Amino acid sequence: MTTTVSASPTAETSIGASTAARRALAPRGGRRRRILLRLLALVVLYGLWEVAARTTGNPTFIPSPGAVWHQLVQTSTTHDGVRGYSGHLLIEHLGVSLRRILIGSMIGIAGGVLLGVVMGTVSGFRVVIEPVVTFVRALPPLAYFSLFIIWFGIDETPKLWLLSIAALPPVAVATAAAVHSAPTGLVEAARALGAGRVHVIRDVVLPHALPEIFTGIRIAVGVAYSSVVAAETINGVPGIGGMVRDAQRYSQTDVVILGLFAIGLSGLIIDALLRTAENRLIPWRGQI
Amino acid sequence: MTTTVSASPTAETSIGASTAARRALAPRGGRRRRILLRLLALVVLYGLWEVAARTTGNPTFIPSPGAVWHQLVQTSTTHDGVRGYSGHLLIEHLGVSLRRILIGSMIGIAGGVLLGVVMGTVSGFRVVIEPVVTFVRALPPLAYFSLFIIWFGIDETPKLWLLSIAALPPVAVATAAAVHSAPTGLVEAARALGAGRVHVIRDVVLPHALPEIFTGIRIAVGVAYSSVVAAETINGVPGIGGMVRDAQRYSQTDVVILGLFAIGLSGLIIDALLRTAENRLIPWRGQI
Amino acid sequence: GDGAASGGDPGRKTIRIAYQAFPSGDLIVKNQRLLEDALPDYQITWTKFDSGASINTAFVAGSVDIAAIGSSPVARGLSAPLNIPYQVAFVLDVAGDNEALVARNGAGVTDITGLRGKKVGTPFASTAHYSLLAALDRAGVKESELTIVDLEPQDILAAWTRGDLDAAYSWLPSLDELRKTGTVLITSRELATAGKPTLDLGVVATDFVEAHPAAVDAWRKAQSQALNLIHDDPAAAAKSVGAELNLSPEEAQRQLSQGVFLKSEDLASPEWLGTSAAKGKLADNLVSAAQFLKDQQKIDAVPDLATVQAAIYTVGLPDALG
Amino acid sequence: MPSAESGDTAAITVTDVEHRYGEVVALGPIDLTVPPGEFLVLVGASGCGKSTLLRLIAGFEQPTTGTVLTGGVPPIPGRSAGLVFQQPRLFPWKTVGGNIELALRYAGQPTDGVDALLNRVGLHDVAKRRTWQISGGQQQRVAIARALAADRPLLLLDEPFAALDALTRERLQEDLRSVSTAPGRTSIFVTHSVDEAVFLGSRVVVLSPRPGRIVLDLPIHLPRTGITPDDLRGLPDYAALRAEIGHAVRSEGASA
Amino acid sequence: MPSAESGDTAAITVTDVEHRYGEVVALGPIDLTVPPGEFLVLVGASGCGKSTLLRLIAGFEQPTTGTVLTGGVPPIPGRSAGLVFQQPRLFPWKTVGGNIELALRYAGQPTDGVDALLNRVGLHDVAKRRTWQISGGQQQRVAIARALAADRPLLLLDEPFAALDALTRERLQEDLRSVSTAPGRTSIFVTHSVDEAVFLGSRVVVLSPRPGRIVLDLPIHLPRTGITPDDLRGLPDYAALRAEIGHAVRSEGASA
Ligand SMILES: Nc1ncnc2c1ncn2[C@@H]1O[C@H](COP(=O)(O)OP(=O)(O)OP(=O)(O)O)[C@@H](O)[C@H]1O
Ligand SMILES: Nc1ncnc2c1ncn2[C@@H]1O[C@H](COP(=O)(O)OP(=O)(O)OP(=O)(O)O)[C@@H](O)[C@H]1O
Ligand SMILES: [Mg+2]
Ligand SMILES: [Mg+2]
Repeated sequence: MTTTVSASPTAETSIGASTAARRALAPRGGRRRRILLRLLALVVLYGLWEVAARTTGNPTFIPSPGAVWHQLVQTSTTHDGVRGYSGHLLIEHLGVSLRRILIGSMIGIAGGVLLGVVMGTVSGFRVVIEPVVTFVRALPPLAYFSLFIIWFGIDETPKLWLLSIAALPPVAVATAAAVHSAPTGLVEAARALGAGRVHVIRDVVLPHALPEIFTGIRIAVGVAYSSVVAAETINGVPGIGGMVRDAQRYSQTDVVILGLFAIGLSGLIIDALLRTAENRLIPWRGQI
Repeated sequence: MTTTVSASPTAETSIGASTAARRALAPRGGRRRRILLRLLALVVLYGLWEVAARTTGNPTFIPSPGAVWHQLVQTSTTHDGVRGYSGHLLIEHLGVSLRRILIGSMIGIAGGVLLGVVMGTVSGFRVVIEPVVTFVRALPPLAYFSLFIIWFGIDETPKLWLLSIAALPPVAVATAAAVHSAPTGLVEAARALGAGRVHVIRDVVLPHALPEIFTGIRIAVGVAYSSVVAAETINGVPGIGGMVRDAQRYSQTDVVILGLFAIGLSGLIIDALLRTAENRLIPWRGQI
Repeated sequence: GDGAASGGDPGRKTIRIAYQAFPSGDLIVKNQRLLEDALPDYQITWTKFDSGASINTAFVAGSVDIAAIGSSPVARGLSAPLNIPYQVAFVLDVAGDNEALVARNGAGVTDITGLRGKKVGTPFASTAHYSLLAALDRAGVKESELTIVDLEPQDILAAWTRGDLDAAYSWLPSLDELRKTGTVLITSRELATAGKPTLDLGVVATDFVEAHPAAVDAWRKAQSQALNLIHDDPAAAAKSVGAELNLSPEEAQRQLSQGVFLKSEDLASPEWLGTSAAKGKLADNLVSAAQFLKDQQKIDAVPDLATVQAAIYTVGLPDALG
Repeated sequence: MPSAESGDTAAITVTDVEHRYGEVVALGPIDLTVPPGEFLVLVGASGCGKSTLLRLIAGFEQPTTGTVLTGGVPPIPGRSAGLVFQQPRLFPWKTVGGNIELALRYAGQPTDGVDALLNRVGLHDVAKRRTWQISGGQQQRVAIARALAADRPLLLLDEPFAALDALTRERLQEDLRSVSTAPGRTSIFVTHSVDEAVFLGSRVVVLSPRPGRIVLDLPIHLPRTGITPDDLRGLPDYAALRAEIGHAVRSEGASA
Repeated sequence: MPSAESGDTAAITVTDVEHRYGEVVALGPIDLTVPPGEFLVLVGASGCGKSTLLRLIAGFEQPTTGTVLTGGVPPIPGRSAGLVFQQPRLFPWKTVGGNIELALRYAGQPTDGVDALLNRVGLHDVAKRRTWQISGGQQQRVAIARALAADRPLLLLDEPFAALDALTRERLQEDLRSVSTAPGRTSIFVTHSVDEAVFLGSRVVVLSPRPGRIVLDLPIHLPRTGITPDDLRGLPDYAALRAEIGHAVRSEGASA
């Protein structure tokens, strides 16, 4: 936790013993160690899984890694004239869902930031909107999804709506909270320099809120991800959520696990991208 | 945004024009205005609803306010020898679900803070745990819920697990992010005074992270709330989620709406409590 | 959660029953506490489930002893990889006019062949789904020639009203609404006559059967009592069913009247369960349902007839239904 | 105060002002009129209310009692005056140059003046640095440069040179003096250095410890042009003024 | 340096140290040995590396080249030395009293010493205030009090009195002088005031502008006891030392 120029944003932080020298070393030694640790963890997890699968011996309980692998091959190829799962390859299911998640998240994030900023800055607006947002974000999507069908039909629109509404609240709440705690000292500094209301929001409030907004975004994307099955309960094939749901109803646990892996891994990648963007955009982290 | 002693924590913030004098007035004039604005909004919403119900004229799509009110009475009383809805009063359904949400959230929050702090401070741990958390939080509860049933049965345990796992990630992500950006200057200040690693975490890192942790908690409780229907798909009665699902299956839209109101309103109350606690615990908001 | 299976423990006097919210004698047994009265020293818990799939899951978890479940999930449960150790011990009802394929007025569909190129909604993995595919098969329409959309009944209604669907295979109560603005193409009753019946069955975990045969007898007796009530005193039956489903007695009676409820003496006939000496045609029916699932790539292998016959519980039939 | 009407631009009129933070009386009551063109230096014990007075004049606080007017009207933050806060308050999300650029933009100035402004406060090669990558004194100078970006008739400086060494301080003092002798410029400058007060001020006001009241209000009549700083410091008047102000500051009992 | 072995506690040995932040050479190369009991005052232009040197000695930075030892071993933050940073760095989640209490607790001292410590830096009635509810000078004094909570043999102070008025400053100077004359106490004190340097120091080190190197290392042999501050300031030696140091600071060209 020292004030260094070169501290790599991904360098490891360890409170209590970090110095410029340690930091400088971290990126290299750290990366290798990191990869090793992760590989080790993967191997251990794999071992545990294999053992668990063998001891229970019930593929509905815990399908073996081999069975899941087999399903990966099956769902990624055309075999016996059948294309993948339910007529679509795994990658197609995933692609369709990713598209939905990305569009939904994007709408939700844009809406969330907007709502959050307005809620944090326009008090008259907040008084009315904040309870509405709190109310809505408590509602279970499964409960109101039928209404969406009435309003938006059974195609893409209701799914995108559901995902947007799932992604919006974390961003809105995080943004509003961060905007609400904008640092008095810097707001005053900007105003002393002649900044107007909009300038203050753009140049102080938003940059200050950026780390929290990013946290909100990362949570939001996670929530959108975990809502994909709910969104695809209706007319969800092709779609990874629809696939999982279908497999679940037929107790094809191996396909369910495969779907979970596809979801989880792509989620990991997206989160890594978000974190990279975050580190780029917020060099002042820890300096305020 | 001025440095005042007496600024009420609930006073309205409006960047660009707030001064000590305005602030001092805000709590009074503001409260009245707030209540008026909210009442107005309620009346407008009610009007819109009534109009929408009349024009569509289909109670399965948009039940009238009166019908929902009627259901409130019906489900809150014993009539024709039938007790409430499915043998339980509305308040009982809600109580059971609230208990689940609270226990689940509590476990999730405790776990999330713990994980977040450890991830933010112990680099070896983070390398392995962070991807796991990111992986898990992308997974849709609906997809793995059947596994929970297989592992934990059909009673309270799988529901509490689902709600805990829904509530954990927002708190963990927010905590880890906040811990990660602990202010270098204050960490150094504590260490210069002789603070050990644990002291630094307790006296600097955690207090600094508190606002973000609270944001995470508020998001987490919202997510737990919105997962209650998913958690109560199996053996969910009594339970407000089970009630809604049941009503949904029989197209009793008025009961669904009633359930949504019960969920949303109790969510509002819990969020208000959380915000009050937050304002009490974080008097330094905006001063850092 | 007491997920741990201990149904095989004869000393444990509890019965965990999974029921579903469709009109049947099962709800009468629950509502009139027939089983509780018959087995006063048993502690009986009733748990509502909303799909056969989740009941199968609960059986795998060892969380239930007895369940009301559709024939399609039972076929799945008896097949690999699930191979759930349970026994079919009762036929609760046979789908009749309460499940049907309806075409929306204005969609220009008058018969099943007219569905080509259209959009049809049905809840996947349900008996209705099975019936829809059976109906298409009978009419020589290939599944790939139309779009089948996975929708829960209440969602079918919503999409239907918007005009997003041309037809739907669904059940009561949403079926009532569909019929108001549509024409029935085929009902499950007709399919049943044509040899593709879909049924709601009562199944009992094998280890429970072995540990508590007397309790199973009492349960079968209570179920036939309920069947008899449906035939003898429809009003009383409807009252109980209505109370369980949050419906008015009249509405419940109307729904009951559209289902096919066997007479208790028919259960042991060769058409259905049969007897220990000669298992009934129910086994063939389940095998063909499994074959259908195999064709759909939803199960790995079709169990042979003998295996399925072994999973039909006929001990003491026909007398046990007293 | 009737004299308020006399100056119509950038004059400051503080009438019977007291300021409290909750229970704490921080300042006053105070009466002060600053005509345009004055360079007023404010001296007083730590905690006596100097910063509070500057914040009142800049419009960031409303007086608990009394009125504050600048140019005849109540002050509006960012309009009435330029203000250098006691802390640098740099924006960490901007580079050093970015901070200055922002100030130039708010002031409606061309943004290519960044380097010139940095040079003016004795900084080179730091425009691309992050705000925490420069020393404390350098941060303070960036804050000064930021405030100089806008060419305002009224400039309020709260201990701007506290973290600067003698040499840098003297250079900036001279710069400030030359800026403030332009016609119509009014400045209020807070310092703890009596020497600085005499060197810079056309008038020195000494506040008593908390709550600050005016205990000395002394015009400084020293030659401002045609004399080197060293010669100025060598004048006998200079030493006398220093002594008088130093005495006023010291005699005012315990600091708050 | 061989003299490093002579003092076995709290002595500082800086051997051939250079420090860079990335590309920026901030300090050195520097050699400096401070025997126990010394009160070393560090003077130099803004940005010359004074804070950097203190951070090196406190163990918050590792020298890019060379070694830093305190008491014969590499410094460990919070163990080797007490440090007053250039900024107050108070914990906003604690009250003023809470900040001091925390420091006392870390130091293993009884926590009823809060008021005594606050009194020592001239603060009354502020223990219950929030850290942003006190003035800049008051914040700086709280930071000093916090560092005084632990009774460490080595004390590093980075411009601790920059925001204080003359009177308060003099009182604290005297307090610091009396504390630091206790046997075995070593202090390094950064200031921009030459007067303060001569008054406090038993030795004054002047650094050149960036990167800072030692340009003057001057022992101060003035009587420390049995003399009033005013008399001390009146000594002819005092004025001569002031002049010499002032000259060294000024002659070192442009500040960085
Ligand atoms: N927000 C606040 N709440 C309560 N008291 C405050 C607040 N801000 C300042 N004070 C008090 O008001 C008095 C005046 O504060 P001010 O900052 O104006 O002093 P100052 O003259 O600038 O002191 P310094 O030279 O130390 O900066 C001080 O005693 C201070 O403790
Ligand atoms: N993190 C950093 N990255 C790059 N350069 C830095 C960093 N920190 C300090 N510097 C530079 O190193 C030099 C020494 O800084 P330092 O803070 O030690 O100066 P100082 O002598 O304390 O100055 P001041 O009197 O202004 O406080 C300065 O020129 C500064 O710009
Ligand atoms: Mg001040
Ligand atoms: Mg410094």
